[in-house]
Amino acid sequence: MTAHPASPLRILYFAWVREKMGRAEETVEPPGDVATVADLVAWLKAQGGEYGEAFARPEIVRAAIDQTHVKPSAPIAGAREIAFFPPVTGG
Amino acid sequence: MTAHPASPLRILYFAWVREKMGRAEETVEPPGDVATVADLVAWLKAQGGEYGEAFARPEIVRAAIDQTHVKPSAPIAGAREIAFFPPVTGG
Amino acid sequence: MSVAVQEADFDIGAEVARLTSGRDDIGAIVTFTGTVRGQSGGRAITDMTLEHYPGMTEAELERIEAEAHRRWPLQASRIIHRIGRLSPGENIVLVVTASAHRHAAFEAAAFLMDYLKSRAPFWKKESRPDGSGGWVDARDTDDEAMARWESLPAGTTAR
Amino acid sequence: MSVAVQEADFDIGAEVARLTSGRDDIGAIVTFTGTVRGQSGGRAITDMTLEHYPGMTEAELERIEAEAHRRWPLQASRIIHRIGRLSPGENIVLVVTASAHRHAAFEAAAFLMDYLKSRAPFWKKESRPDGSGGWVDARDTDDEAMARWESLPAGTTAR
Repeated sequence: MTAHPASPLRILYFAWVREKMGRAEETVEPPGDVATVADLVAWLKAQGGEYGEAFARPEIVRAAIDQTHVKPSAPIAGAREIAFFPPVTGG
Repeated sequence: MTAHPASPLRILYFAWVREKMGRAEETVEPPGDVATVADLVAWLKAQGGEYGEAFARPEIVRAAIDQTHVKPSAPIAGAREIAFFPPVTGG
Repeated sequence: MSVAVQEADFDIGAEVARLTSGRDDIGAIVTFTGTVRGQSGGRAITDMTLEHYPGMTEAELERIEAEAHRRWPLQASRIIHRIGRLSPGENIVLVVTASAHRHAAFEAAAFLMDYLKSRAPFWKKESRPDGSGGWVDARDTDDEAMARWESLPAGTTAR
Repeated sequence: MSVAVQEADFDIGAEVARLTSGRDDIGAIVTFTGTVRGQSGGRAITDMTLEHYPGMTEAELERIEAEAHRRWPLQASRIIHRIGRLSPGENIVLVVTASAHRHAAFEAAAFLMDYLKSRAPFWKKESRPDGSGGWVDARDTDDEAMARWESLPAGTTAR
């Protein structure tokens, strides 16, 4: 992982991820070694509390960077907003 | 063919068969040896005039007996109405 | 289930509302509306006239509607086919199918339209701007579309 | 082409009229309407609530609508998806596709619905009469329906 300076990151939560978090969005400042979506999820989960609840099973949480679906391996450098949500369930 | 007494038969015409005939329906009295739809078509065609026009190519005229599609070999005994029309062209 | 052959136009929204209002067992409603195009076979038409076989046409539509209900779990359906003279842009035919699930509604509507286009007792005459025109010949492609359904046992789907 | 994500209900007839009025190059219009059923998985529901991702959801709907236009010769289309709390019998989603030919209209509408049911960023919560309920799990069958289209090169059909 490339170490780069921590920068504020806007995170959005939807559906039960939002409910477990108790909020729809927030700004976090992950350390510089958090380089991918998977890194970010692991770092958030390690905060415990509501984070531990929302990310208890990271494999069922989906992510989007700047409104595009991404895989856990996607790098987060340059992201304006990252969203976490359950698998979509249509209309 | 079974010989049976001639009896009045109601005939309906649709689309270009109707236009060639110049009428939408009529009652005819075919001779007793006219037993099938094909017999009836041959007998009508032999009348010449508008019949010759309408049934010039019997293979492209379809028939229904009492509002059910039938093949040329269908017997006409007991029919209340026989209709002749082109292949259907939908809506 | 109901069918109508009529000169009058129809109202898609009103027909859907009539089938579905007050019901909560329907999850999927498909409508198909066929309209008169301004050209046919690459040549402009000024209008078309549809003729039917009163009595037989309605009976055939009821028969094929019942067949659709045998093949798919439909909660409701409606077929309206117009006759008489129709101008480009006007409605010709409406099929509505309602089911608990979308694939049944889609497939039943496509099945009914394939039938209506190929086998229902309607005859179509077109008029052209130069005064020519005439009765439209049956199209093999429509008949092939219908034959596809007939090769399948009832209850299976064509997809 | 246009999409809307809104709390307000929609009017099927008005949406069709908006796409087709004054045009004579359309021959076939298909609408799909999805409605809330009074039960889900065999158990009664009192209402459901739909959540979306503002911005992303609209962009995804526009992307899939453009994909439908690439795959089929469509003259016009419309997607409306409601959000918020909806009761049994209420409308959820409307897809309208218009083409010169019926098979394109049918298939494009089915394609759009398979996408909307499996991939569009909407989340559904159901409430039951006993006060229970919760977020609905993703259904594999919907995802399989969508995967069927993805295995086909653009321009071919699934039928």
